[in-house]
Amino acid sequence: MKKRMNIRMSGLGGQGAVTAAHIMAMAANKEGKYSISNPFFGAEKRMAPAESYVRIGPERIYDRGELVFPDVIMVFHPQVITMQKSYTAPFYSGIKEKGLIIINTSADLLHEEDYERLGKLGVSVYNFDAISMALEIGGTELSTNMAMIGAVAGITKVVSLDALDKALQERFGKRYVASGGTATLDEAIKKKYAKKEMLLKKNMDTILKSYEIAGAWAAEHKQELEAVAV
Amino acid sequence: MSEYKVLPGPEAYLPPSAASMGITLPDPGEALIEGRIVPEDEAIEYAARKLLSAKVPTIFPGPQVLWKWDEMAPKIAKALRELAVILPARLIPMADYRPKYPKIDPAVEINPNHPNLTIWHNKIDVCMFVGVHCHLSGMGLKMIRGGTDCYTIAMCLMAGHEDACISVRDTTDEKIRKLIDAVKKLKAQGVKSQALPFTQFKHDYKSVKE
Amino acid sequence: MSKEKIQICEDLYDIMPPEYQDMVENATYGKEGRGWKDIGESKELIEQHSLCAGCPEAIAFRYVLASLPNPENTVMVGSTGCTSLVFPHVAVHNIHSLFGNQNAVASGLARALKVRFPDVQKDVVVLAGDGATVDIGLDMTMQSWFRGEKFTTICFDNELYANTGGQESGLMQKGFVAKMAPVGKLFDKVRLPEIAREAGCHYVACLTVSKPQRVEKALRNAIFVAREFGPTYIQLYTPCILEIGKQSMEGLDEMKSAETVGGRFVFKEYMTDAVKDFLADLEAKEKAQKKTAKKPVTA
Amino acid sequence: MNKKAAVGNKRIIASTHVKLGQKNKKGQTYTDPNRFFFETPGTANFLTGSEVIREAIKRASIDMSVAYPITPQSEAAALIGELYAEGYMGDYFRGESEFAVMSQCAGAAFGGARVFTTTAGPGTMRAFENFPMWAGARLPIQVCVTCRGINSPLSIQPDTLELYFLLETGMLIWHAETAQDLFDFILKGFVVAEQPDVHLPIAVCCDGFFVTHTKDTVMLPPDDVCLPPYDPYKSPVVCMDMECPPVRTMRDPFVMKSNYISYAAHATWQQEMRAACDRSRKHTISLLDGLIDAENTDREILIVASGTAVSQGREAIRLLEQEGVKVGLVKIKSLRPFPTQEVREATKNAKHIFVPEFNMAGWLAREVQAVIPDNHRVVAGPRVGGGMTLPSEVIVEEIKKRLGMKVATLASRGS
Repeated sequence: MKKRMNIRMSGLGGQGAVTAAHIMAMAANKEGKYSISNPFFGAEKRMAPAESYVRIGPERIYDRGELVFPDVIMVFHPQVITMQKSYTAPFYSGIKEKGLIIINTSADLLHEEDYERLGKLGVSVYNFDAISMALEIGGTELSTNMAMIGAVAGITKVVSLDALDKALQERFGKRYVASGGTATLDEAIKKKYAKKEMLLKKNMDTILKSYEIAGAWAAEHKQELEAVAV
Repeated sequence: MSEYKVLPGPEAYLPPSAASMGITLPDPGEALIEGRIVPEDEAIEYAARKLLSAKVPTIFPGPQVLWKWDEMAPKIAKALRELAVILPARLIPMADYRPKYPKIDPAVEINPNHPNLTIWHNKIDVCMFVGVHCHLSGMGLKMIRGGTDCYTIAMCLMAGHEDACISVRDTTDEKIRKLIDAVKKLKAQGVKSQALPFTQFKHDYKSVKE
Repeated sequence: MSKEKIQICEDLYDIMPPEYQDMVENATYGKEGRGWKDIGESKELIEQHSLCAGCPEAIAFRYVLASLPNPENTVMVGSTGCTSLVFPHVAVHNIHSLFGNQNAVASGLARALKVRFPDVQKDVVVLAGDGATVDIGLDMTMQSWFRGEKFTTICFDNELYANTGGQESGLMQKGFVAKMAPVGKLFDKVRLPEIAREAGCHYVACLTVSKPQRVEKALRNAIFVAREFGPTYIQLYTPCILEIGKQSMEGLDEMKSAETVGGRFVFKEYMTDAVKDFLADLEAKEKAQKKTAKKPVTA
Repeated sequence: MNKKAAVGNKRIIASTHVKLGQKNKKGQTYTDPNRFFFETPGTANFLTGSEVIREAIKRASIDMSVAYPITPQSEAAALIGELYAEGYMGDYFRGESEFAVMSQCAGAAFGGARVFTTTAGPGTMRAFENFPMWAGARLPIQVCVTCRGINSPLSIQPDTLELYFLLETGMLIWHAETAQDLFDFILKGFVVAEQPDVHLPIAVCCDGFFVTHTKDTVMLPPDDVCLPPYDPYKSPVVCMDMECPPVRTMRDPFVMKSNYISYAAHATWQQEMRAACDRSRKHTISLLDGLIDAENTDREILIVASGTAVSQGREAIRLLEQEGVKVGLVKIKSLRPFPTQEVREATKNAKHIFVPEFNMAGWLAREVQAVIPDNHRVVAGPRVGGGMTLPSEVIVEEIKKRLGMKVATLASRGS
């Protein structure tokens, strides 16, 4: 990859945006790229705004903290837009020219005014129903973050499927240290799948499916997406 | 290296600590003379000369050598006794560090909490600290330089003291013996002790000398 | 530390001030069955103190130090107040750090000593005034009990802040007019012995220091129980004769009147059943030992 | 791990009362710090700052740790608890408040233990009375401070204001930029803080979330080596264990002006604490390769910073480089002792000195202004507070403005 990619993930507490950022960063790390991921959240709990950030690049990354000027924004939940559960308003403020927005939604949530402003910046928007995909393939809403990962990787190719697989193994395959709430959610998801292997497989399947569909979309929009392709 | 010189006081109402003036402690094998880093042997020889030139040379042994708590303490104690006899010098102990109540007799003991008495109303012109815990010794040395013109020597069991005019680090009984040898050598060269006659407790140096 | 370690190097023995020579020769470190009766016969572990003449705290201090079963392996923790003026003159290692944090310091200390000396019985004893124990430090006093920390807490209860000049404290009696209680204290004396019992202390005693034998017994019980079971608490009435307007010689009378029927300091003891059995065993053993000791030695 | 020291450099002296090469009960080998830091090969790991704290403590041969929950240090404190469960230390428990925790740490240190704890923001403030007490009592406790906002209204976000308060406690204060720094500083911090001529508490600080919750690449030595343990008898004060002289001693007796104790004792006591802090320079220089890192200080424009602000500065320098503006960097690693001479030397060529900070007070700018000549050269900023991020673009903007270059005003929120 030639340049740094800065990704902002805006979601709601409990959706796995923090985990998604960690997995993306781990995957990048596994294929020899530099990466940093960090979360940002308040004292609130589930369904409250929670953001995480991942920076991936060809050289050592120092920049940290909240990503104010991202290349890619991933919206994990429609409420980020509809209820303004976002650290910025509108949720896309700060996005760089020719950036990319990925939204988990079953309906188009943007207004004409939004499209106008994003259009001026040359920003592409990819709407897709990550929750349905998670339910269908992963068998649980908790895999929504996997669908989101698949989408961003499928469009930008910032990390490979192989690297994502390795990152998943590390994240769910062994005991993992996480803050209180995340640890509890991990346990919940492990209970859903009888076996750990099953969990890994379902997650990877979700990523694969999403990667495939998003990849096809990206092929159609190759020109516009130049700035966020690796 | 700092230009600051660690000379006998009284330097100021509250003199600066030598460390804050840029004096650094020596590495093993080295020592300090008045803030300059020198080879250890040079400092030991200089200390011997200073002690011999004093009218009231005094050794202040601290708890780490007064009390028989480890293997090294009695060895250093023995060497100190020999040094005191050969110089001759008074031995005034710093038995502990408590603010003593109601009074302290500075001819019998010293204590860093009683600085006006620490060196006996400035009667002591050269003193040597040995086996005093470094924090307390650092305090005592600073106060002496603040209030008197006493020349201070610190034979430190650990890393040394910038606030002493002469400081040797990692002191063992062998280093005290080196000091004894230096005294003997100077005496053999004709350097005479300038110590005023004194009687200390049950021990009169003249009688022990035989 | 063994008694053998409390020795002066021979070569410097004669230059040591006499009270240190006396301490090495005549203090009761390592003496089986040491107690208050040693006072007057042997070197005490406390030198001069800077308390008011006739202060009951001074005599309480002497009883406590004379009765420690294991002074050569005891570390004490104090707090800010009159007691901290005495501690520099005490011949066991002791710590003052801040006002009110004594039970927290003791918790860390007792655990560190356990880690460093797993095979040696090191006793940690907290000794602080009522302001430190009950007011500013109550949180840490009680939390150390909740945690079951294995050390003894002694409160010198003089029912006010003495060192700062006689202000109202939690252990002051209701109605007492004092600084910061200009119309008299408006609430009851805090019932710390009962709180201690409920908070997990295995042995609790509340008494005055009018009877040295009783102080000795309570202290030894508290320390032995702390070693085996967990936290113990002793509250000693040490009236501040100055602030309650008494003369130097009136301390003893004040204590005696406070411990008579209906008084605030009628002797009381709380202990768990397990502790009761343990102490009974201990007493039986001590009696048996004394009996053997009394038997004439036959050649 | 930090840069290797050149051969022939002065080396750090560590305690040797426990034989080097001997193994502890976890099978770790007590290793001379010079070997540990400069000769042991490291491997790359991808970890959060909290995990890095665990990795450091695993190799630190600590005796005890006391914990209390407060974001963002809670994960680290819990992970240390796991190390205890695995047998890496003698004791560990949860205290009842930060004030109590720091007192418990003091008690353990008075008793001769190597102690480590962590705190953050309001916890630091609640604990505060203990810090000057630690320093005055010469207790070489290490506290890892993961900075967060302290004022009302409550915030859990990174803000380095609490560091301003810590500066004059008498403790050594080091400020880590990255997870790697954090790992190195924690281990090296023990070695420096426990030197007999230093023997002071040390606060190893980092910015909460930016370091604690950020996954980053860290080089770690193998976990079968560890530091030599602490030797409480190489201490400038008496260890409170009844095993060393004098037997009659109190830590630490009141020193007040009265008929028998002099005020001078308290004044020289304070001087001695500060002298000890100054003495740490020598040891810190050989272990951290200087109290500062200086890059391109021949340039007219400099960024002087500590902690995460350094990272943001580095990114700003990259961005400016693309526009042809060359900027040098001074990273301050040790805030106490403050690298006075080093900063003077490093800034002597600079015409403009920018001090970006993650606090509203601008304490680092004041520190720099206080020690350099012609201090109008210092631009005290840009600054953010309350956990706001400080994008490198904002630093770029500040520098360009000062240079009279055209800038498009950046909006931080909304558009």
